[in-house]
Amino acid sequence: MEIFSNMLIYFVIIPVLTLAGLALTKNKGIDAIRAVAVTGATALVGLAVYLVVYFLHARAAGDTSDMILQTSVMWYEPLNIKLALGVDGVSVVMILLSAFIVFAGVFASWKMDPLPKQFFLWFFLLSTGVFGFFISVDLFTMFMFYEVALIPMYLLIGVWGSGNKNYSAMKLTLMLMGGSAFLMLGIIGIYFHSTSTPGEYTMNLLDIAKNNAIPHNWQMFLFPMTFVGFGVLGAMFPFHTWSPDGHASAPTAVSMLHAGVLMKLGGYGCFRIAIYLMPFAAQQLGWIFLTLTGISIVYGAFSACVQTDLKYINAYSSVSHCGMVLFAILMFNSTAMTGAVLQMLSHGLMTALFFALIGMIYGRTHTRDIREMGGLMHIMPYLGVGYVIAGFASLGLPGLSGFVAEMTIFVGSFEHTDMFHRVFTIAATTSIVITAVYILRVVGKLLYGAVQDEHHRSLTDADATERISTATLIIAVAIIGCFPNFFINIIRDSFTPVVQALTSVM
Amino acid sequence: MDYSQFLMMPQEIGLLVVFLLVFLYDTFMPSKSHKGLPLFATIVFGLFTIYSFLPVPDGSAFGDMFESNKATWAMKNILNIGMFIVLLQSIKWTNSDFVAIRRGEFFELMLLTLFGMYLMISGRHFLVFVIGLETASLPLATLVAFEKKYYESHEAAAKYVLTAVFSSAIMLLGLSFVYGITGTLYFNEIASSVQGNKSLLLIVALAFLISGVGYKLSFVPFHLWTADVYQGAPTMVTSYLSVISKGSAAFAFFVILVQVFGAAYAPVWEWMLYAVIVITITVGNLFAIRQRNLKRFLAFSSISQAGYIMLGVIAANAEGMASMMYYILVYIFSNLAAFGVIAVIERKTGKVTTDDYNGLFKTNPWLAFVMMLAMFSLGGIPPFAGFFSKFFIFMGACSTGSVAIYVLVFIALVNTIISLYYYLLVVKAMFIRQDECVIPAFKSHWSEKAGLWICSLGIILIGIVSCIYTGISNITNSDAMSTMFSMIQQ
Amino acid sequence: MDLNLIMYLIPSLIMFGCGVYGFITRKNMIAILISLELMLNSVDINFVVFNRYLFPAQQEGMFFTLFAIAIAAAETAVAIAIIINVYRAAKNVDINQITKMKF
Amino acid sequence: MESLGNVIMYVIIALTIIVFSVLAVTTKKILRSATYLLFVLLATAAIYFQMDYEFLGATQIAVYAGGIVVLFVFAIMLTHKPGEDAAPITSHKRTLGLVACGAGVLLCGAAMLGYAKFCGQSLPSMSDFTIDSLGKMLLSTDKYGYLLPFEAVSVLLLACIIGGIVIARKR
Amino acid sequence: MPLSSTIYVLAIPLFMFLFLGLVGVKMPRKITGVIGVLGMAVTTVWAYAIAFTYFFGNGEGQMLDGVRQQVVATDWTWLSFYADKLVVKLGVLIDPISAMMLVVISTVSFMVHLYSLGYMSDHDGNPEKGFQRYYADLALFTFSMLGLVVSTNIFQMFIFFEMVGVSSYLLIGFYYGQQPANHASKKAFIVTRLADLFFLIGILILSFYTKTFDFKEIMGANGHDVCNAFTSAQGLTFMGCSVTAWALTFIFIGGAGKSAMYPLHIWLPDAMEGPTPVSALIHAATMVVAGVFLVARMFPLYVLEQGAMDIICVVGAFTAFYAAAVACTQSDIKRALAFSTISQIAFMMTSLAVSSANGKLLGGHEAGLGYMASMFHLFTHAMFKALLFLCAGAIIHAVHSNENSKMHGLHKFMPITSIAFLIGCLAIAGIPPFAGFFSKDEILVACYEKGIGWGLWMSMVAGMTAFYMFRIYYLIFFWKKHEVHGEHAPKDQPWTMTVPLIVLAIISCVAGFAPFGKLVTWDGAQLETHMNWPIAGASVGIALIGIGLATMMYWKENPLPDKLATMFKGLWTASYKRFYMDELYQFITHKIIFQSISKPIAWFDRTIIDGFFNLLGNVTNSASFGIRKMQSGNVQGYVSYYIIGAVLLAAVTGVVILCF
Repeated sequence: MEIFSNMLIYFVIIPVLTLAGLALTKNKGIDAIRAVAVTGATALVGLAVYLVVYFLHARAAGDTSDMILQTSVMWYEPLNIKLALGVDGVSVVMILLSAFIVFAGVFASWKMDPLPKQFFLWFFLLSTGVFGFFISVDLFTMFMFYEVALIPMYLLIGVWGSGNKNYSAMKLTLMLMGGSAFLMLGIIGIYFHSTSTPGEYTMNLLDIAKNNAIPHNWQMFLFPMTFVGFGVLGAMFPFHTWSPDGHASAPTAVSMLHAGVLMKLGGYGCFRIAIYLMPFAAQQLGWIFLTLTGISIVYGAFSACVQTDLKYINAYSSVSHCGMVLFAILMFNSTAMTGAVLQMLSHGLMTALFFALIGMIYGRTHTRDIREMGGLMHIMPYLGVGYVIAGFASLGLPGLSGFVAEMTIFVGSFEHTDMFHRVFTIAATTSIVITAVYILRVVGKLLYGAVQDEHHRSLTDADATERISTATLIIAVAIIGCFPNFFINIIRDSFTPVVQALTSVM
Repeated sequence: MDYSQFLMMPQEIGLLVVFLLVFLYDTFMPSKSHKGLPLFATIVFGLFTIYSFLPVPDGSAFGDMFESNKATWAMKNILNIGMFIVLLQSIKWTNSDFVAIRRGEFFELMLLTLFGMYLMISGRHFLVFVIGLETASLPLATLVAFEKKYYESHEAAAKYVLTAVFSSAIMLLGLSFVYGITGTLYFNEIASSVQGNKSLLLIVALAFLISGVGYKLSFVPFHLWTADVYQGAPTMVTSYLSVISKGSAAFAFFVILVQVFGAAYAPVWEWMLYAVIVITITVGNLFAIRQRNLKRFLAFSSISQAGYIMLGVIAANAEGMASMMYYILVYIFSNLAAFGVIAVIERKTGKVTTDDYNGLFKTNPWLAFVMMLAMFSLGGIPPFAGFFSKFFIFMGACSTGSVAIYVLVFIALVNTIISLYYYLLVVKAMFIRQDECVIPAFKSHWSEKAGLWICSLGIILIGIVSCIYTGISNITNSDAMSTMFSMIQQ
Repeated sequence: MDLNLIMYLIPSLIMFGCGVYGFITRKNMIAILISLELMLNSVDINFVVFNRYLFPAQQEGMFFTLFAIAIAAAETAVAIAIIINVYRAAKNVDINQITKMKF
Repeated sequence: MESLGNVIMYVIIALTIIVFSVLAVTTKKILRSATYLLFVLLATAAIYFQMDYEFLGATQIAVYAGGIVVLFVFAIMLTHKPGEDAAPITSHKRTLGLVACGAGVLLCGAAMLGYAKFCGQSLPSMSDFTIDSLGKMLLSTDKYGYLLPFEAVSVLLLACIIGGIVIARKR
Repeated sequence: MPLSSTIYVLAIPLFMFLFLGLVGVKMPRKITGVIGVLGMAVTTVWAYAIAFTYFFGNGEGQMLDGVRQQVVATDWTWLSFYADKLVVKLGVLIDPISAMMLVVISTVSFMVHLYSLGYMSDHDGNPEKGFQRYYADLALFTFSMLGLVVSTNIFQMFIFFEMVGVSSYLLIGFYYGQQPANHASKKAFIVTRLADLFFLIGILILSFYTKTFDFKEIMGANGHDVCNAFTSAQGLTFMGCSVTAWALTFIFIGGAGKSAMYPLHIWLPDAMEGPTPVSALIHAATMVVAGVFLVARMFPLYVLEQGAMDIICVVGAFTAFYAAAVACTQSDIKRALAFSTISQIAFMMTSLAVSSANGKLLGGHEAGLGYMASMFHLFTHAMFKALLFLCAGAIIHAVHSNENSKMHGLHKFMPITSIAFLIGCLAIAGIPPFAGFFSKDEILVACYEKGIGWGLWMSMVAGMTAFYMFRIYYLIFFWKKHEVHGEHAPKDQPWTMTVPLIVLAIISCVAGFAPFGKLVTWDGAQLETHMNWPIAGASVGIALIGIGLATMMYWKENPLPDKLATMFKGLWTASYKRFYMDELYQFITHKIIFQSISKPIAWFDRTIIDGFFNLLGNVTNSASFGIRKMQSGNVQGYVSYYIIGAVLLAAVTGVVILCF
């Protein structure tokens, strides 16, 4: 089979094999379950790293095609739906990010109880969807994997969550599915306008972009559909309200994966499908979404300032940071878009880190209310320091990932000289201060100060698996922060076709 | 007199042979070995199912009253598969104490109603169609009343038979108008003579006709019998009603609308269907939200599913037909899985409400798993087949390119969110509420297991294995079918 | 005076209307069944007069009626059987007896 | 110009149909209702005779009047104590019934009256239609032959018989 | 020592930070401290060697026609925004001011490292908890500050601005268990972050027009040929000012935040909650002058934008006075010193700002005097202010309080400290021959060059400086007899703490004689400086008046201060309360940002947005409930719906099709 000679497919096959392996384990055999999960996650990380190396090698060897490792196998012939694979720089780094977060997520849910086997089953199903989404270049398969990634959330939150989990899980699922309803219509519309010769419709987004046949009036209809569809997942104002509740109720690893990777699907889709395929409408309607995302950034940050639940703070902070991603994408130049991808990476890692730490803290104190905690730095210094580092990454400390991402975005956004973009860019920059406010507020209340609850004194610091989980993420955050050019070189060329398409319709 | 024309209908003949075998077994076998009748019937029907995959001759018979082509062949096979699963799942139930005495009749009636459905599918004359319709619904009324120890069963049967006759009366009135206008009942002749006719009478006739078929398909507002009958009928009959009966009606509906009223009359019925679909999907969903009885719940869910099926009809082209047939196939597997689980649990414990299902995963993980597959498939969640069928039927609808259809698809999509909500409620009960399980762990019969296995495999594989859809699509796109669609003037 | 088509159709339509009215108002299930018979019968008349007045060349309407009578008979038989069954269970044939399942 | 006899016949038939239809659905006594139904069915048979469909008329009388009405009477006898009256119908139901049937009748009436072909059509002559040709057509497989429906309806009847047995059986 | 090896001056502290932070926490506290001090010692020696090489060596490209050149020792592309256009590099730029700063930072840092060995231990010499963290953070700070001064481009500067901010945050919050330290660290970070926001916007504007971040590319070698992109951007105006003026003003705000210019100064007094050596290093000697350094670094651009310069000038002059006024009444000695710091930095700022007018440097043959004076003062101030803080630390360590009411009359107990403090006071008051005299004199000269008003104003502030410094000095060491609390009588501290005092005191005595004009000028050319005797004499006179006044009021316990305080009660209270700036900020942050923006937004989110989506659900549910009557269970109802539905379907369709 041709498809199996493409290494990308193994990003789907490995999780599926892991699923199969997990299915074979016994419910009670916790060690076997862990072993399978860790093996799968490690294999994914290894493959992702290899993919990066391969990609750099291919580019160095002069492969300048838009996507490398392209394979296309006919799937549904009557509809011309193919299993089309291919990656460019953006997908490569997103795959790398996902692999890392899956890896950290496995360790973060080491002591999952009850039903560890089922938990990991759903967890890896979710990963399958995520990886499948990033390796696909066919709209149908992309959408399919997108939904595969969404639905396990329901059970993961519903069964293993906490708090008001039923409500949150349902709300999250329904809102995201609502988004995907928009998306589905958008994709179908794109399909039927994908070519100017009737009957040769295609789902392959490279072909669609090449044909550039979507009529302008249809673009004006389909662009909002797809953008909102992905925007919901990207927590765009005002469709972000699933995020606080969902994250608050989700178990640690799920929050990690969801905020870390799943929300990135939104940003990735916005640029890969909405903007790339419909540049005209993007130029025409971009300002609407720019306004919304601009609001997201500031609004999320301000909302985070007054929350008292750790996860809510983080969720609103995600709204702000993910708003930044979409905001940057809508700036339509390669610098800002590069920044957007960096921000996805950065936000993915640091939010995962945050959620991992929150989960670990919650697992010990059994509360997430910052008013009931204090001085935890005395008691669990490792977690405390990790939290501070995550906080610094979030508020954009140089040397950690947040800084390079935000700066790239700001510099890119500042390319626009008109008043409208300027105002929103300046507004977006203010978020760095507000972010500092809420991050330091939490750090101050949670970690510093006197110990609030005397019972907390008997708690322990992180154990080995928790350290692996957090250390992986911290190192990743630091690597991006210290060597951004490595990633930028991978990412940047991927935007050339998009930017060309966008400028050609100006 | 040319009896060789009967050779045009090998599937119907084969089915009647199966019926006869079962009938003879029922009549002449000693009561000792009577217990083997369900198994016998299932096996024979299984063989028949395989047999009917043999290709059939294309063409029409009985002076264009009957048509056999690849599409009808495929549709009948789809129904056969569903029927086989239903029979398989009812083996254990028909041997249970209260039903055992009537088990022969159960299988005979099932087979005869299937025959009626064949006629609906293949009939190209309204008389044949009406007889098929009645054959498919009247014996079903008696099947509904099968569970004699339950009052609900009688009540359901009474409701069913009264409303069914009422609806057929309305439909016949509409048909009489059609006859009055065109002077013929042959599909192909009507098609040519209604051309350009824009009278109110034809519109009324069409509305009555749609209401009559819509009754079988449970369109709102002709759907009100559905929930009560589904709830009262024995679960096996309910599952039969909800998938096989509905599937055949949908196909016949497609043929009638496209072939008979397709030419020049498409705008009228498309408009009607548009309205009906919107109402059907929405109201079905709204009702389903509040249901606690699972059979009733699935009744409303099937109402809204019928709305989705109609999206293929409104497209009125080869893509629409292919996606509709594919949707029906997937729907058969999904719904039968759900009903299979319900039937097993009802047989073992008599519990049918969602609250009873709380924590099912803890005691019966496999049943819960299959139920979840069914719910996800019905809700259109990938990678299960329901996702593909939903996507394709939306694509089929949108292939007409009209903006109004896009709006319709959007409404349908919004409704999928509501439907997902209630499907997830079931999943929630089984998986999330683990603390309060009332259904004890038990072992199901091998036949039920087999049925559920087939359904699960179907749900998982039909989507991923693309050749099924491709095959159906090749059939509907073949030259033989193209004449049917060429009449539609978009 | 000419006896034209419409003059047969109107009584038939009234018969049909009576059937509908009866179905909706009668409490007795057998009475409802009687109403249904009226409806079916009215349709039969339609077919026949259409055939005779408009399309006398072929006998389609007549044959349809012929089969419709058979179908109606079958329907009635099944319906009465079911009603009697309900009677066995509930000891009357009041339509309000079969409203247990609702909402 | 129709013969006067036909006209008178028509008036009687029409009146019978209208009056007894209304009575059949309004009378309080269920047995009377069945009887009025019988009159309506007979009047229908008369229409068939008037239309020169003697075989159909005969079938109508035999099956409907002879079979179905008897079935009704049996059923009534089985389920009713003598002298039992139907309870008065509620006004709510009556309104609903009137609205529903009124709307239906008005719509259909308007549609039929609006369809020009139906009005002012006098009875054309019909080619010789004998019982012999009827029988042949019934078993013909050609166009306008009805072998398939004939066989199909037999299956339907068989199914209904089996169904009826199932239902009627006590257990 | 080649200049390219400057990178090791940065690398060593960075390594120390990582080593102490990751490995050190597992090691005994004492050893980590010693390692930290040794590491810093190497750094210091190295930095001296670099400075020496730069100033007195003759390596390639260092001197050209008697003008010192800027030397880019290292440059490494760190982040490229566009493929080859806008690139952030991390590198080392050695020029007079950065070389000077290397010396200042490493010296003070080393002193503080050494001093902390003693200060961060209890009286028995046992290091306290978090000792390793403390040294790691100090190393991080040193790295960041060194990185800041050697920045080759404005973006690198911004990066290290952030880095020093965070090190400052960590060190202020060293005693994180205590609420005041916690709040102070937060406040410091957020206020400077706010300033950095403007800095960032300034950078964005500037880089947008110049298409580069690099100092040398923007300003040309030695700042003499500013790039065309900048000069042409000067023609573009936004709201009446040129865009470059906006950019530079924003950048100045960034610097003002770090340098605690009014009104962004409020974090600095609170920052005194950190350990005193930290205050000495960060909040007196090095980090707080980052703003001054920033403006100095971009001086050639500011010269071209008089508007921005005027703003700096006004802000500087006002801050100098304001801080001095507040310092006169503070009872917490560290806070008083903090305000003194603010005031002195404002001197430097003002000095920079007064050295140009309309694109020309003021002062004829003494061109760039203000610039030189500012840098000179920066240098001397770093030394004597560090000295003062370290003295204060020694006192605090001895009496365990910051309040001068707990001190009084310590001279007898701690003579060395007292003398060192006195030297510091004399230096800051501008009494010859101490270091402050020379640098302050140059500043005043530069101010008088700009205008007599500026000169008088700054002279007055200089007088106030002398007054409040001696007020503090007297209140600590004299006033009345010390009352011994607890078991230990205060005494001079161990050698680790005393040696830095002595070293810094010596530097404070002699630093004024450094030939600064020869070494540090804005364009690298040598600058002849002359003592302007009238102004020098006048300023010494004013200083002496201030000292005299202080002596009169605070030498011996007397009721005069209280009397004056009651006489000018409003003024005194306002000054004591720092003119209510903190309250104003409190109001803005709590009442406006939290209560009036964040809370309503959070409410809006939960109630309106979330409510809307919940409403969708509820509407669906109630619709579902509303239509349930349809399914009445009654067959007759069913068929009514049926027939009405069919009729409606036909009728509506008929109307639609036939009528339209």
